[in-house]
Amino acid sequence: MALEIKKTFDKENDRWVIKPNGEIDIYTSPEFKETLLDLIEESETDIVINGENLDYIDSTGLGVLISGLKKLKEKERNIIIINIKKNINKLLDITGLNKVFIVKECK
Amino acid sequence: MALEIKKTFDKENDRWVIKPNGEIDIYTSPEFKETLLDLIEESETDIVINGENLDYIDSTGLGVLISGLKKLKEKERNIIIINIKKNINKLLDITGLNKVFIVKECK
Amino acid sequence: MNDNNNKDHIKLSLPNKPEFVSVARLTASSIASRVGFNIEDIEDIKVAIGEACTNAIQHSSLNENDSYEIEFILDIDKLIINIRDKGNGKCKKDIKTPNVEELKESGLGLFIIKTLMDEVECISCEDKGTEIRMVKRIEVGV
Amino acid sequence: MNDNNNKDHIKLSLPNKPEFVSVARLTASSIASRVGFNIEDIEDIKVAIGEACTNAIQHSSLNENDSYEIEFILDIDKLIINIRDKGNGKCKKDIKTPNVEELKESGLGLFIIKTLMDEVECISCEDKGTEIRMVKRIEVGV
Ligand SMILES: Nc1ncnc2c1ncn2[C@@H]1O[C@H](COP(=O)(O)OP(=O)(O)O)[C@@H](O)[C@H]1O
Ligand SMILES: Nc1ncnc2c1ncn2[C@@H]1O[C@H](COP(=O)(O)OP(=O)(O)O)[C@@H](O)[C@H]1O
Repeated sequence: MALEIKKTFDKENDRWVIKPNGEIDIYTSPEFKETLLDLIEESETDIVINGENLDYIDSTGLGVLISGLKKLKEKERNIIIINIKKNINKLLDITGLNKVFIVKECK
Repeated sequence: MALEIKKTFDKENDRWVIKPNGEIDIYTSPEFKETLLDLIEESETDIVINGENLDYIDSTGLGVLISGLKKLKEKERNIIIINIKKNINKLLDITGLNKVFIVKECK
Repeated sequence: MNDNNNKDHIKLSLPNKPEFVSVARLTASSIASRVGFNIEDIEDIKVAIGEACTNAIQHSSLNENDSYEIEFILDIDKLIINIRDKGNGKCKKDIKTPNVEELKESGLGLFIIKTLMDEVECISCEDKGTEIRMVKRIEVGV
Repeated sequence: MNDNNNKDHIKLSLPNKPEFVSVARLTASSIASRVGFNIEDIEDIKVAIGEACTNAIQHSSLNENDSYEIEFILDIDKLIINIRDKGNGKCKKDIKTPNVEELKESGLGLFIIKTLMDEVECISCEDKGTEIRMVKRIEVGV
């Protein structure tokens, strides 16, 4: 599998954590979109993307994050990105998306 | 670099050890051939191939080992292959070369 | 393009299907590594190729049985990559910096390529398809 | 080959140069992994492709500016790979088990392919070149 997605609820901080494992690209982003948007639909919390095991993301994957954020903003909630790898941080940086999402604890 | 080759003299056992690091294929086997045949030319000992860091070998690489063995046999010496990886052991097995070289300590 | 005659050419043709974009990325990485790029440049090339292939699939014919072609031209001091599709999409001449604050889900691809590569051009030719041409220079001393 | 029309085709064209055989191996690995082969089968396919490319380079025109082509045909239950060169070499019809005790340095390539793949054929066509055609079946339940 090119992408596996884990969802867990972080009770301590009262928020959902999504941990994608592998690559988010044109092939796998529909699956990522479904998981993210379903979760946003159901929940009222901030959503954390734990990028620890995310090796690659392309513009379609970034587009999914953006559409998720748009929905979350309506609820005055946010997407918090943690533990991302250097190559992905570079992408957030050059697109300016690091100012749109909350990006923390870069590796 | 696709291939790096280390040569060391094993005093304890009085023999040369060659440790190829990377891949031996049609591109890198000329270099491997030069190293092996030069060493055989100069020395009178058995030669050990330590396959610990050898990821891949193709028929041109096996051909180099065979030509080395041919030269060593004239001196009544041998090629001893140690620590090879499973995929390379499979090749020695299917070609029958595991009966021609001395293959030891497979991983 | 007469001066490309003596350069090494590698061509890869892939079906218009999302599942094979990863093959393009891996092939590009292995070519870039063979040519002598450093790890960061290899990653840049991989990302740029991924975006260009994604565009070829998304903005071209949408016919899954069609294919698109990637050509790698290996020059002494640079790698030239052309991605050609058979669609009838129209590429814009200038690549704008996206305003991500607007939270638009699309429009990042060409900009990402532009940032990571030394040159990009997107040329659409009516009826014949679109070609994205990009260049990455090999740093001296690598 | 009309029945190949609906199958996914991937083509890779490489210069007749030893340094690019590793690109063929990596591309083949990534296709095989995308198609769903297990790790051992992927390794077998990689080795077989490597041998076929080596033959295309060694036994064909020897003109470094020429190229050879690898075609991957993705069928439901198998991967078909054709490696075509433009040389004037002659392939033997039958692939013999090498007698390695004789310490001959060559003659292992086709035998290795035969052992690792489910089918191999080497067809030389005078003036047109040689085609090595090999098939690896996907195990049920993988
Ligand atoms: N291969 C292509 N064929 C046709 N049009 C293209 C192609 N690539 C890009 N374009 C055009 O350029 C625009 C910008 O592309 P891009 O920056 O990748 O963003 P996106 O693909 O998300 O729209 C596309 O919306 C499309 O109109
Ligand atoms: N692509 C090819 N073009 C022409 N002849 C070939 C080709 N591949 C194989 N052959 C012929 O088949 C023989 C056996 O090939 P192989 O088993 O790979 O051993 P080797 O290449 O070491 O001779 C070669 O010596 C050559 O005569």
